[in-house]
Amino acid sequence: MDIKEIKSVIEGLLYVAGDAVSLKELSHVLAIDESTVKKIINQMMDTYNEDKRGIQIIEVNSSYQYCTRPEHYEYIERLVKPQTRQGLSQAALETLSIVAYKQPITKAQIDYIRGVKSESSISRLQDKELIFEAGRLDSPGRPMIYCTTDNFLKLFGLKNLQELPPLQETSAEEA
Amino acid sequence: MDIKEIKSVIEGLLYVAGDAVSLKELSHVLAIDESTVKKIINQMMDTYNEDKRGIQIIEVNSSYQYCTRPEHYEYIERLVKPQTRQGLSQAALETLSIVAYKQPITKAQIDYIRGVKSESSISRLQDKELIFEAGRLDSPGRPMIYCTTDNFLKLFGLKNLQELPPLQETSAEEA
Amino acid sequence: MSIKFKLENFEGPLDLLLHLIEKAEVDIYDIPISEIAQQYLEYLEFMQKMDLEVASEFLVMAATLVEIKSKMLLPKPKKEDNPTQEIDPREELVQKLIEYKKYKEFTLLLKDKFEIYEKVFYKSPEPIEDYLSDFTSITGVSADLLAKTLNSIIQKNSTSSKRKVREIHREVFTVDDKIKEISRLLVGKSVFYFEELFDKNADKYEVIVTFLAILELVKRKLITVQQYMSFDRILVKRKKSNS
Repeated sequence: MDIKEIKSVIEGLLYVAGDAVSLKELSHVLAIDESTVKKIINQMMDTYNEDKRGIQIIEVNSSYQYCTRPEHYEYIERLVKPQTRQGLSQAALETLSIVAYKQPITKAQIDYIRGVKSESSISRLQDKELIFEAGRLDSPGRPMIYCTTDNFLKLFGLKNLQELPPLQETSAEEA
Repeated sequence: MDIKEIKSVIEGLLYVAGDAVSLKELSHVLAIDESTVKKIINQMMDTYNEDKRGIQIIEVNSSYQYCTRPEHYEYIERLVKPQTRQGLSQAALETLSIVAYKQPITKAQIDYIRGVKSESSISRLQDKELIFEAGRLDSPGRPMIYCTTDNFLKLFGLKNLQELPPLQETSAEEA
Repeated sequence: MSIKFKLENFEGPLDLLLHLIEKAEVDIYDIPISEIAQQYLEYLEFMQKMDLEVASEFLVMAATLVEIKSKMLLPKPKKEDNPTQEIDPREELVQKLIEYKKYKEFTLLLKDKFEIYEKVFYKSPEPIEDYLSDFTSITGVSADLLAKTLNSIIQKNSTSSKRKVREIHREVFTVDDKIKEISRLLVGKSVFYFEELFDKNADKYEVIVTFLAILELVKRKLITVQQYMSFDRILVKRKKSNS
Protein backbone atom coordinates (compact mmCIF):
# COMPACT_ATOMS: atom_id res chain seq x y z
CA MET A 1 0.00 0.00 0.00
CA ASP A 2 1.21 3.47 -0.78
CA ILE A 3 0.73 6.33 1.62
CA LYS A 4 -2.29 7.60 -0.23
CA GLU A 5 -4.03 4.31 0.15
CA ILE A 6 -3.08 4.00 3.80
CA LYS A 7 -4.62 7.38 4.41
CA SER A 8 -7.71 6.28 2.57
CA VAL A 9 -8.02 3.16 4.69
CA ILE A 10 -7.54 5.17 7.87
CA GLU A 11 -10.35 7.47 6.78
CA GLY A 12 -12.64 4.52 6.38
CA LEU A 13 -11.62 3.06 9.72
CA LEU A 14 -12.14 6.27 11.65
CA TYR A 15 -15.49 6.76 9.97
CA VAL A 16 -16.79 3.34 10.81
CA ALA A 17 -15.48 3.40 14.36
CA GLY A 18 -17.14 6.67 15.28
CA ASP A 19 -15.39 6.31 18.61
CA ALA A 20 -11.74 6.83 19.25
CA VAL A 21 -9.47 4.23 17.68
CA SER A 22 -6.16 3.65 19.38
CA LEU A 23 -2.89 3.95 17.53
CA LYS A 24 -2.26 0.37 18.51
CA GLU A 25 -5.43 -0.88 16.85
CA LEU A 26 -4.76 1.11 13.71
CA SER A 27 -1.25 -0.23 13.54
CA HIS A 28 -2.56 -3.75 14.00
CA VAL A 29 -5.29 -3.45 11.40
CA LEU A 30 -3.00 -1.85 8.84
CA ALA A 31 -0.09 -4.11 9.69
CA ILE A 32 2.15 -1.06 9.81
CA ASP A 33 4.28 -0.04 12.75
CA GLU A 34 2.87 2.50 15.16
CA SER A 35 5.36 5.27 14.56
CA THR A 36 4.69 5.24 10.82
CA VAL A 37 0.95 5.26 11.37
CA LYS A 38 1.34 8.13 13.80
CA LYS A 39 3.34 10.11 11.26
CA ILE A 40 0.75 9.51 8.58
CA ILE A 41 -2.12 10.51 10.83
CA ASN A 42 -0.33 13.67 11.80
CA GLN A 43 -0.03 14.51 8.11
CA MET A 44 -3.72 13.79 7.70
CA MET A 45 -4.59 16.05 10.60
CA ASP A 46 -2.64 18.86 8.99
CA THR A 47 -4.24 18.32 5.60
CA TYR A 48 -7.71 18.27 7.10
CA ASN A 49 -7.01 21.52 8.84
CA GLU A 50 -5.39 23.22 5.85
CA ASP A 51 -8.23 22.17 3.57
CA LYS A 52 -10.74 23.26 6.20
CA ARG A 53 -12.49 19.96 5.83
CA GLY A 54 -15.79 19.49 7.58
CA ILE A 55 -14.37 16.68 9.64
CA GLN A 56 -11.26 16.90 11.74
CA ILE A 57 -9.18 14.31 13.49
CA ILE A 58 -8.51 14.77 17.17
CA GLU A 59 -6.02 12.90 19.26
CA VAL A 60 -6.89 11.77 22.77
CA ASN A 61 -4.46 9.66 24.73
CA SER A 62 -2.90 8.11 21.63
CA SER A 63 -6.30 7.39 20.14
CA TYR A 64 -7.76 9.14 17.15
CA GLN A 65 -11.27 10.18 16.43
CA TYR A 66 -13.23 12.12 13.87
CA CYS A 67 -15.30 15.05 14.97
CA THR A 68 -16.95 18.04 13.36
CA ARG A 69 -15.62 21.57 13.40
CA PRO A 70 -16.84 23.87 16.14
CA GLU A 71 -17.53 26.60 13.59
CA HIS A 72 -20.15 24.43 11.88
CA TYR A 73 -21.93 23.99 15.14
CA GLU A 74 -25.04 25.91 14.19
CA TYR A 75 -25.71 23.88 11.03
CA ILE A 76 -25.10 20.54 12.60
CA GLU A 77 -27.23 21.38 15.54
CA ARG A 78 -30.01 22.15 13.12
CA LEU A 79 -29.72 18.67 11.68
CA VAL A 80 -29.33 16.71 14.87
CA LYS A 81 -30.69 18.27 17.98
CA PRO A 82 -29.53 20.86 20.38
CA GLN A 83 -27.02 18.95 22.44
CA THR A 84 -27.85 18.94 26.07
CA ARG A 85 -25.22 21.43 26.86
CA GLN A 86 -25.36 23.21 30.10
CA GLY A 87 -22.03 24.81 30.49
CA LEU A 88 -19.98 24.17 33.57
CA SER A 89 -20.32 26.43 36.56
CA GLN A 90 -17.34 28.34 37.84
CA ALA A 91 -17.24 26.04 40.86
CA ALA A 92 -17.22 22.94 38.67
CA LEU A 93 -14.49 24.37 36.45
CA GLU A 94 -12.33 25.20 39.47
CA THR A 95 -12.78 21.72 40.83
CA LEU A 96 -12.01 20.24 37.44
CA SER A 97 -8.81 22.22 37.03
CA ILE A 98 -7.62 21.10 40.45
CA VAL A 99 -8.36 17.45 39.69
CA ALA A 100 -6.64 17.81 36.32
CA TYR A 101 -3.36 18.89 37.88
CA LYS A 102 -3.43 17.13 41.19
CA GLN A 103 -4.85 13.75 40.26
CA PRO A 104 -5.27 11.39 41.94
CA ILE A 105 -6.80 13.66 44.57
CA THR A 106 -9.31 13.31 47.38
CA LYS A 107 -12.34 15.47 48.04
CA ALA A 108 -10.74 16.82 51.20
CA GLN A 109 -7.70 17.98 49.26
CA ILE A 110 -9.89 19.71 46.70
CA ASP A 111 -11.89 21.38 49.47
CA TYR A 112 -8.65 22.54 51.05
CA ILE A 113 -7.36 24.19 47.89
CA ARG A 114 -10.65 25.81 46.99
CA GLY A 115 -11.42 26.82 50.56
CA VAL A 116 -15.02 25.62 50.12
CA LYS A 117 -16.91 22.36 49.94
CA SER A 118 -16.74 20.80 46.50
CA GLU A 119 -19.18 17.94 46.92
CA SER A 120 -21.79 19.08 44.45
CA SER A 121 -19.18 20.08 41.88
CA ILE A 122 -17.62 16.67 42.13
CA SER A 123 -20.87 14.87 41.58
CA ARG A 124 -21.75 17.07 38.61
CA LEU A 125 -18.35 16.43 37.05
CA GLN A 126 -18.91 12.73 37.54
CA ASP A 127 -22.32 12.95 35.91
CA LYS A 128 -20.73 14.64 32.94
CA GLU A 129 -18.07 11.95 32.84
CA LEU A 130 -15.28 14.43 33.22
CA ILE A 131 -13.86 12.85 36.38
CA PHE A 132 -14.24 9.41 37.84
CA GLU A 133 -13.72 7.61 41.12
CA ALA A 134 -10.38 5.95 40.65
CA GLY A 135 -10.40 3.98 43.87
CA ARG A 136 -9.74 4.63 47.52
CA LEU A 137 -6.70 5.99 49.24
CA ASP A 138 -5.05 3.63 51.67
CA SER A 139 -5.20 6.04 54.56
CA PRO A 140 -7.53 6.61 57.53
CA GLY A 141 -11.11 6.78 56.35
CA ARG A 142 -10.09 5.31 53.00
CA PRO A 143 -11.17 8.40 51.10
CA MET A 144 -12.22 8.17 47.46
CA ILE A 145 -9.72 9.49 44.95
CA TYR A 146 -10.64 11.23 41.71
CA CYS A 147 -9.01 11.39 38.29
CA THR A 148 -10.00 12.98 34.99
CA THR A 149 -11.44 10.87 32.16
CA ASP A 150 -10.58 10.67 28.47
CA ASN A 151 -13.81 12.48 27.91
CA PHE A 152 -12.29 15.40 29.81
CA LEU A 153 -9.36 15.47 27.40
CA LYS A 154 -11.70 15.29 24.45
CA LEU A 155 -14.00 18.02 25.64
CA PHE A 156 -11.12 20.34 26.36
CA GLY A 157 -9.18 19.61 23.21
CA LEU A 158 -6.22 18.08 25.03
CA LYS A 159 -4.20 15.21 23.63
CA ASN A 160 -3.14 13.99 27.04
CA LEU A 161 -2.47 15.24 30.54
CA GLN A 162 1.08 16.20 29.62
CA GLU A 163 -0.45 18.84 27.38
CA LEU A 164 -1.88 20.71 30.33
CA PRO A 165 -0.15 24.06 30.39
CA PRO A 166 2.32 24.38 33.24
CA LEU A 167 0.90 26.25 36.16
CA GLN A 168 2.65 29.54 36.63
CA GLU A 169 4.07 30.46 39.94
CA THR A 170 2.03 33.58 40.12
CA SER A 171 3.08 36.85 41.55
CA ALA A 172 0.88 39.70 42.57
CA GLU A 173 1.74 41.90 39.60
CA GLU A 174 0.07 39.54 37.21
CA ALA A 175 -3.25 39.86 38.87
CA MET B 1 -20.78 30.92 2.60
CA ASP B 2 -18.59 30.12 -0.33
CA ILE B 3 -18.73 26.73 -2.03
CA LYS B 4 -15.73 25.45 -0.11
CA GLU B 5 -17.38 26.18 3.17
CA ILE B 6 -20.68 24.68 2.07
CA LYS B 7 -18.85 21.50 1.15
CA SER B 8 -17.15 21.54 4.50
CA VAL B 9 -20.46 21.90 6.33
CA ILE B 10 -21.98 19.09 4.26
CA GLU B 11 -19.07 16.88 5.24
CA GLY B 12 -19.77 17.55 8.88
CA LEU B 13 -23.48 16.93 8.45
CA LEU B 14 -23.08 13.64 6.63
CA TYR B 15 -20.50 12.53 9.15
CA VAL B 16 -22.63 13.22 12.19
CA ALA B 17 -25.76 11.75 10.65
CA GLY B 18 -24.06 8.49 9.76
CA ASP B 19 -27.35 7.64 8.13
CA ALA B 20 -28.78 8.95 4.91
CA VAL B 21 -29.67 12.63 4.93
CA SER B 22 -32.26 13.73 2.42
CA LEU B 23 -31.54 16.48 -0.06
CA LYS B 24 -34.51 18.27 1.44
CA GLU B 25 -33.01 18.23 4.92
CA LEU B 26 -29.61 19.37 3.67
CA SER B 27 -31.21 22.17 1.76
CA HIS B 28 -33.20 23.16 4.83
CA VAL B 29 -30.21 23.07 7.17
CA LEU B 30 -27.94 24.96 4.80
CA ALA B 31 -30.71 27.35 3.74
CA ILE B 32 -29.69 26.80 0.13
CA ASP B 33 -32.02 25.60 -2.60
CA GLU B 34 -32.09 21.92 -3.36
CA SER B 35 -30.75 22.06 -6.90
CA THR B 36 -27.68 24.00 -5.79
CA VAL B 37 -27.06 21.58 -2.94
CA LYS B 38 -27.45 18.69 -5.34
CA LYS B 39 -24.92 20.19 -7.73
CA ILE B 40 -22.43 20.72 -4.92
CA ILE B 41 -22.84 17.20 -3.61
CA ASN B 42 -22.32 15.79 -7.07
CA GLN B 43 -19.06 17.71 -7.24
CA MET B 44 -18.10 16.32 -3.85
CA MET B 45 -18.87 12.79 -4.95
CA ASP B 46 -16.55 13.23 -7.91
CA THR B 47 -13.77 14.67 -5.81
CA TYR B 48 -14.04 11.88 -3.27
CA ASN B 49 -13.79 9.33 -6.03
CA GLU B 50 -10.93 11.03 -7.84
CA ASP B 51 -8.99 11.40 -4.61
CA LYS B 52 -9.80 7.82 -3.69
CA ARG B 53 -10.88 9.00 -0.31
CA GLY B 54 -11.61 6.40 2.33
CA ILE B 55 -15.18 7.59 2.60
CA GLN B 56 -17.48 7.95 -0.34
CA ILE B 57 -20.86 9.56 -0.70
CA ILE B 58 -23.66 7.44 -2.08
CA GLU B 59 -27.03 8.65 -3.22
CA VAL B 60 -30.11 6.68 -2.36
CA ASN B 61 -33.51 8.03 -3.28
CA SER B 62 -32.43 11.66 -3.15
CA SER B 63 -30.72 11.07 0.15
CA TYR B 64 -27.00 11.11 0.69
CA GLN B 65 -24.90 9.01 2.94
CA TYR B 66 -21.28 8.39 3.73
CA CYS B 67 -19.98 4.89 3.43
CA THR B 68 -16.65 3.18 3.28
CA ARG B 69 -15.07 1.80 0.13
CA PRO B 70 -15.64 -1.85 -0.65
CA GLU B 71 -11.93 -2.31 -1.36
CA HIS B 72 -11.13 -1.43 2.25
CA TYR B 73 -13.43 -4.08 3.50
CA GLU B 74 -10.79 -6.40 4.89
CA TYR B 75 -9.24 -3.66 7.06
CA ILE B 76 -12.52 -2.44 8.36
CA GLU B 77 -13.56 -5.95 9.15
CA ARG B 78 -10.36 -6.42 11.09
CA LEU B 79 -11.07 -3.33 13.13
CA VAL B 80 -14.65 -4.16 13.78
CA LYS B 81 -14.42 -7.85 14.47
CA PRO B 82 -12.95 -8.03 17.95
CA GLN B 83 -15.97 -6.12 19.20
CA THR B 84 -18.35 -8.66 17.75
CA ARG B 85 -20.81 -9.90 20.22
CA GLN B 86 -23.34 -11.82 18.33
CA GLY B 87 -23.09 -11.29 14.64
CA LEU B 88 -26.55 -12.48 13.73
CA SER B 89 -29.25 -9.94 13.12
CA GLN B 90 -32.63 -10.71 14.61
CA ALA B 91 -34.03 -11.28 11.14
CA ALA B 92 -31.29 -13.74 10.23
CA LEU B 93 -31.68 -15.55 13.52
CA GLU B 94 -35.43 -15.88 13.03
CA THR B 95 -35.03 -17.22 9.53
CA LEU B 96 -32.33 -19.60 10.62
CA SER B 97 -34.39 -20.99 13.47
CA ILE B 98 -37.28 -21.64 11.12
CA VAL B 99 -35.08 -23.40 8.56
CA ALA B 100 -33.42 -25.44 11.32
CA TYR B 101 -36.69 -26.84 12.64
CA LYS B 102 -38.83 -26.93 9.52
CA GLN B 103 -36.36 -28.02 6.87
CA PRO B 104 -36.71 -28.63 4.02
CA ILE B 105 -38.68 -25.41 3.65
CA THR B 106 -39.48 -22.94 0.90
CA LYS B 107 -39.06 -19.20 1.01
CA ALA B 108 -42.82 -18.74 0.87
CA GLN B 109 -43.22 -20.92 3.96
CA ILE B 110 -40.57 -18.99 5.84
CA ASP B 111 -42.23 -15.72 4.85
CA TYR B 112 -45.55 -17.07 6.04
CA ILE B 113 -44.22 -18.08 9.45
CA ARG B 114 -42.31 -14.86 10.00
CA GLY B 115 -45.03 -12.67 8.55
CA VAL B 116 -42.43 -10.67 6.64
CA LYS B 117 -40.30 -11.15 3.56
CA SER B 118 -37.18 -13.12 4.35
CA GLU B 119 -35.33 -12.79 1.06
CA SER B 120 -32.38 -10.83 2.33
CA SER B 121 -31.99 -12.97 5.46
CA ILE B 122 -31.99 -16.08 3.30
CA SER B 123 -29.33 -14.78 1.00
CA ARG B 124 -27.20 -13.61 3.93
CA LEU B 125 -27.50 -16.99 5.59
CA GLN B 126 -26.50 -18.59 2.32
CA ASP B 127 -23.50 -16.29 2.04
CA LYS B 128 -22.46 -17.34 5.50
CA GLU B 129 -22.96 -20.98 4.58
CA LEU B 130 -25.47 -21.59 7.30
CA ILE B 131 -28.21 -22.70 4.92
CA PHE B 132 -28.13 -23.97 1.34
CA GLU B 133 -30.43 -24.53 -1.59
CA ALA B 134 -31.27 -28.20 -1.35
CA GLY B 135 -33.22 -28.49 -4.57
CA ARG B 136 -36.68 -27.63 -5.85
CA LEU B 137 -40.05 -28.68 -4.59
CA ASP B 138 -42.14 -30.64 -7.04
CA SER B 139 -45.12 -28.32 -6.84
CA PRO B 140 -46.45 -25.41 -8.92
CA GLY B 141 -43.69 -22.88 -9.50
CA ARG B 142 -41.12 -25.44 -8.42
CA PRO B 143 -39.94 -23.31 -5.46
CA MET B 144 -36.45 -23.63 -4.05
CA ILE B 145 -36.14 -25.46 -0.76
CA TYR B 146 -33.63 -24.67 1.94
CA CYS B 147 -31.81 -26.76 4.54
CA THR B 148 -29.16 -26.02 7.14
CA THR B 149 -25.53 -26.86 6.43
CA ASP B 150 -22.93 -28.81 8.37
CA ASN B 151 -21.35 -25.49 9.10
CA PHE B 152 -24.54 -24.54 10.91
CA LEU B 153 -24.28 -27.62 13.14
CA LYS B 154 -20.65 -26.86 13.84
CA LEU B 155 -21.28 -23.28 14.79
CA PHE B 156 -24.10 -24.14 17.13
CA GLY B 157 -22.27 -27.04 18.66
CA LEU B 158 -24.75 -29.64 17.45
CA LYS B 159 -23.85 -33.15 16.34
CA ASN B 160 -26.95 -33.49 14.21
CA LEU B 161 -30.40 -32.01 13.76
CA GLN B 162 -31.93 -34.40 16.29
CA GLU B 163 -29.93 -32.54 18.90
CA LEU B 164 -31.91 -29.34 18.42
CA PRO B 165 -33.72 -28.50 21.65
CA PRO B 166 -37.41 -29.42 21.56
CA LEU B 167 -39.88 -26.66 20.84
CA GLN B 168 -42.57 -25.80 23.37
CA GLU B 169 -45.47 -28.22 23.13
CA THR B 170 -48.29 -25.75 22.71
CA SER B 171 -46.80 -23.73 19.96
CA ALA B 172 -45.25 -26.72 18.26
CA GLU B 173 -48.59 -28.26 17.49
CA GLU B 174 -49.93 -25.06 16.06
CA ALA B 175 -47.04 -24.62 13.73
CA MET C 1 -11.49 53.21 54.44
CA SER C 2 -14.60 51.87 52.88
CA ILE C 3 -15.00 50.29 49.49
CA LYS C 4 -18.16 49.97 47.52
CA PHE C 5 -18.54 46.38 46.47
CA LYS C 6 -20.52 45.36 43.57
CA LEU C 7 -22.48 42.24 44.16
CA GLU C 8 -20.32 39.52 42.80
CA ASN C 9 -20.64 35.86 43.17
CA PHE C 10 -17.48 34.71 44.87
CA GLU C 11 -16.71 31.03 44.83
CA GLY C 12 -15.40 31.06 48.36
CA PRO C 13 -13.39 33.04 50.89
CA LEU C 14 -10.16 32.60 48.92
CA ASP C 15 -11.85 33.93 45.83
CA LEU C 16 -13.07 36.96 47.74
CA LEU C 17 -9.68 37.56 49.34
CA LEU C 18 -7.93 37.39 45.98
CA HIS C 19 -10.39 39.87 44.62
CA LEU C 20 -9.68 42.27 47.48
CA ILE C 21 -5.94 41.89 47.08
CA GLU C 22 -6.09 42.51 43.36
CA LYS C 23 -8.31 45.50 43.84
CA ALA C 24 -6.00 47.01 46.42
CA GLU C 25 -3.07 46.34 44.08
CA VAL C 26 -0.87 45.03 46.84
CA ASP C 27 1.80 42.36 46.82
CA ILE C 28 0.33 38.99 47.53
CA TYR C 29 3.51 38.10 49.47
CA ASP C 30 3.14 41.17 51.67
CA ILE C 31 -0.53 41.58 52.29
CA PRO C 32 -1.46 44.58 54.45
CA ILE C 33 -3.47 42.28 56.63
CA SER C 34 -5.40 44.79 58.70
CA GLU C 35 -6.54 46.68 55.64
CA ILE C 36 -7.60 43.56 53.78
CA ALA C 37 -9.23 42.03 56.85
CA GLN C 38 -11.20 45.22 57.29
CA GLN C 39 -12.47 45.10 53.74
CA TYR C 40 -13.23 41.43 54.03
CA LEU C 41 -15.40 42.00 57.09
CA GLU C 42 -17.12 44.90 55.40
CA TYR C 43 -18.00 42.66 52.55
CA LEU C 44 -19.49 40.05 54.85
CA GLU C 45 -21.47 42.73 56.60
CA PHE C 46 -22.67 43.97 53.26
CA MET C 47 -23.77 40.49 52.30
CA GLN C 48 -25.68 40.13 55.53
CA LYS C 49 -27.34 43.46 54.99
CA MET C 50 -28.44 42.28 51.57
CA ASP C 51 -29.90 39.25 53.30
CA LEU C 52 -27.50 36.97 51.50
CA GLU C 53 -26.58 33.83 53.23
CA VAL C 54 -22.96 33.89 54.32
CA ALA C 55 -21.51 30.42 54.09
CA SER C 56 -19.65 29.14 57.10
CA GLU C 57 -16.36 29.04 55.16
CA PHE C 58 -16.49 32.82 54.85
CA LEU C 59 -16.89 33.18 58.60
CA VAL C 60 -14.01 30.82 59.32
CA MET C 61 -11.81 32.91 57.06
CA ALA C 62 -12.91 36.07 58.84
CA ALA C 63 -11.78 34.55 62.12
CA THR C 64 -8.48 33.49 60.55
CA LEU C 65 -7.85 37.00 59.27
CA VAL C 66 -8.51 38.50 62.68
CA GLU C 67 -6.21 35.95 64.24
CA ILE C 68 -3.41 36.74 61.79
CA LYS C 69 -3.94 40.44 62.38
CA SER C 70 -3.45 40.03 66.12
CA LYS C 71 -0.43 37.77 65.67
CA MET C 72 1.17 40.45 63.50
CA LEU C 73 1.22 42.70 66.57
CA LEU C 74 3.03 40.14 68.73
CA PRO C 75 6.71 39.24 68.59
CA LYS C 76 7.07 36.62 65.90
CA PRO C 77 8.36 33.14 66.75
CA LYS C 78 11.46 31.83 64.94
CA LYS C 79 11.40 29.04 62.44
CA GLU C 80 12.37 25.67 63.81
CA ASP C 81 14.74 24.73 61.00
CA ASN C 82 16.19 28.20 60.65
CA PRO C 83 16.20 30.18 63.91
CA THR C 84 17.42 33.35 62.20
CA GLN C 85 14.14 33.62 60.30
CA GLU C 86 10.86 34.69 61.78
CA ILE C 87 7.63 32.93 61.03
CA ASP C 88 5.32 35.23 59.16
CA PRO C 89 1.78 34.67 60.48
CA ARG C 90 0.53 35.34 56.95
CA GLU C 91 2.63 32.64 55.36
CA GLU C 92 0.13 29.80 55.37
CA LEU C 93 -2.62 31.99 54.03
CA VAL C 94 -0.35 33.35 51.30
CA GLN C 95 0.54 29.84 50.20
CA LYS C 96 -3.10 28.92 50.00
CA LEU C 97 -3.92 32.02 48.04
CA ILE C 98 -1.13 31.42 45.57
CA GLU C 99 -2.15 27.82 45.09
CA TYR C 100 -5.77 28.76 44.60
CA LYS C 101 -4.86 31.55 42.20
CA LYS C 102 -3.00 29.14 39.95
CA TYR C 103 -6.09 27.00 39.47
CA LYS C 104 -8.36 29.96 39.13
CA GLU C 105 -6.27 31.18 36.23
CA PHE C 106 -6.22 27.75 34.67
CA THR C 107 -9.97 27.68 35.01
CA LEU C 108 -10.25 30.57 32.58
CA LEU C 109 -8.18 28.68 30.07
CA LEU C 110 -10.27 25.58 30.49
CA LYS C 111 -13.38 27.61 30.01
CA ASP C 112 -12.15 28.95 26.68
CA LYS C 113 -11.26 25.49 25.45
CA PHE C 114 -14.53 24.07 26.66
CA GLU C 115 -16.47 26.68 24.76
CA ILE C 116 -14.78 25.54 21.58
CA TYR C 117 -14.92 21.82 22.03
CA GLU C 118 -18.45 21.60 23.30
CA LYS C 119 -19.45 22.71 19.83
CA VAL C 120 -18.01 19.62 18.28
CA PHE C 121 -20.09 16.60 17.36
CA TYR C 122 -19.20 12.95 17.24
CA LYS C 123 -20.93 10.26 15.33
CA SER C 124 -21.97 7.00 16.88
CA PRO C 125 -20.25 3.81 15.78
CA GLU C 126 -21.61 2.00 12.77
CA PRO C 127 -23.76 -1.06 13.43
CA ILE C 128 -21.10 -3.66 13.49
CA GLU C 129 -22.87 -6.78 12.28
CA ASP C 130 -23.31 -5.32 8.82
CA TYR C 131 -19.60 -5.67 8.34
CA LEU C 132 -19.19 -9.23 9.37
CA SER C 133 -18.30 -11.61 6.62
CA ASP C 134 -18.44 -14.84 8.52
CA PHE C 135 -19.90 -16.13 11.70
CA THR C 136 -16.93 -18.09 12.88
CA SER C 137 -16.64 -15.72 15.79
CA ILE C 138 -20.19 -16.06 16.98
CA THR C 139 -20.41 -16.19 20.69
CA GLY C 140 -23.43 -16.22 22.88
CA VAL C 141 -25.53 -17.83 20.18
CA SER C 142 -26.74 -21.25 21.16
CA ALA C 143 -29.16 -23.76 19.80
CA ASP C 144 -31.47 -22.84 22.66
CA LEU C 145 -31.68 -19.40 21.19
CA LEU C 146 -32.95 -20.92 17.97
CA ALA C 147 -35.71 -22.73 19.78
CA LYS C 148 -36.63 -19.64 21.73
CA THR C 149 -36.70 -17.55 18.60
CA LEU C 150 -38.94 -19.92 16.72
CA ASN C 151 -41.25 -20.29 19.70
CA SER C 152 -41.69 -16.57 19.94
CA ILE C 153 -42.37 -16.26 16.23
CA ILE C 154 -45.01 -18.92 16.41
CA GLN C 155 -46.60 -17.37 19.46
CA LYS C 156 -46.62 -13.96 17.88
CA ASN C 157 -48.24 -15.41 14.80
CA SER C 158 -50.92 -17.29 16.62
CA THR C 159 -52.05 -14.20 18.46
CA SER C 160 -52.01 -12.06 15.35
CA SER C 161 -53.99 -14.60 13.38
CA LYS C 162 -56.63 -14.70 16.10
CA ARG C 163 -56.84 -10.99 15.89
CA LYS C 164 -57.28 -11.11 12.17
CA VAL C 165 -60.41 -13.17 12.55
CA ARG C 166 -62.04 -10.69 14.86
CA GLU C 167 -61.16 -7.55 13.02
CA ILE C 168 -63.04 -6.39 9.99
CA HIS C 169 -61.26 -3.21 9.02
CA ARG C 170 -58.05 -3.68 7.14
CA GLU C 171 -56.48 -0.42 8.16
CA VAL C 172 -56.33 -0.69 11.89
CA PHE C 173 -53.18 0.44 13.57
CA THR C 174 -52.25 -0.28 17.12
CA VAL C 175 -49.82 1.73 19.15
CA ASP C 176 -47.78 -1.42 19.71
CA ASP C 177 -47.46 -2.10 15.99
CA LYS C 178 -46.46 1.46 15.40
CA ILE C 179 -43.85 1.26 18.12
CA LYS C 180 -42.42 -1.84 16.49
CA GLU C 181 -42.46 -0.20 13.10
CA ILE C 182 -40.70 2.88 14.41
CA SER C 183 -38.19 0.78 16.30
CA ARG C 184 -37.37 -1.08 13.12
CA LEU C 185 -36.94 2.20 11.31
CA LEU C 186 -34.66 3.41 14.09
CA VAL C 187 -32.25 0.59 13.47
CA GLY C 188 -31.33 1.99 10.10
CA LYS C 189 -32.02 5.64 10.53
CA SER C 190 -31.31 7.84 13.50
CA VAL C 191 -33.17 10.94 12.45
CA PHE C 192 -36.44 11.35 10.62
CA TYR C 193 -39.46 13.54 10.52
CA PHE C 194 -42.69 12.51 12.14
CA GLU C 195 -44.62 12.69 8.87
CA GLU C 196 -42.32 10.12 7.34
CA LEU C 197 -44.00 7.57 9.57
CA PHE C 198 -47.24 7.35 7.66
CA ASP C 199 -48.68 7.77 4.20
CA LYS C 200 -49.64 11.13 2.83
CA ASN C 201 -53.26 9.97 2.74
CA ALA C 202 -53.19 8.37 6.15
CA ASP C 203 -56.35 8.86 8.15
CA LYS C 204 -56.56 10.78 11.36
CA TYR C 205 -56.62 7.59 13.39
CA GLU C 206 -53.28 6.44 12.09
CA VAL C 207 -51.69 9.82 12.74
CA ILE C 208 -52.94 9.77 16.31
CA VAL C 209 -51.75 6.22 16.88
CA THR C 210 -48.36 7.12 15.44
CA PHE C 211 -48.15 10.11 17.72
CA LEU C 212 -49.01 7.98 20.74
CA ALA C 213 -46.29 5.55 19.70
CA ILE C 214 -43.79 8.39 19.54
CA LEU C 215 -44.77 9.55 23.01
CA GLU C 216 -44.33 6.05 24.34
CA LEU C 217 -40.87 5.77 22.80
CA VAL C 218 -39.91 9.10 24.32
CA LYS C 219 -41.06 7.77 27.65
CA ARG C 220 -38.93 4.69 27.15
CA LYS C 221 -36.04 7.05 26.46
CA LEU C 222 -35.37 5.50 23.05
CA ILE C 223 -35.91 8.66 21.10
CA THR C 224 -36.09 12.38 21.52
CA VAL C 225 -38.37 14.64 19.61
CA GLN C 226 -38.05 18.25 18.82
CA GLN C 227 -39.99 20.97 17.15
CA TYR C 228 -38.60 24.42 16.53
CA MET C 229 -41.90 26.21 16.67
CA SER C 230 -45.60 25.44 16.91
CA PHE C 231 -46.92 23.55 13.91
CA ASP C 232 -43.40 23.06 12.61
CA ARG C 233 -42.30 19.62 11.55
CA ILE C 234 -41.49 17.29 14.39
CA LEU C 235 -38.03 15.83 14.26
CA VAL C 236 -37.62 12.39 15.78
CA LYS C 237 -34.17 11.29 16.78
CA ARG C 238 -32.79 8.05 18.11
CA LYS C 239 -31.10 8.37 21.47
CA LYS C 240 -27.49 7.38 21.49
CA SER C 241 -26.96 4.21 23.37
CA ASN C 242 -24.01 4.33 25.68
CA SER C 243 -22.77 0.87 24.98
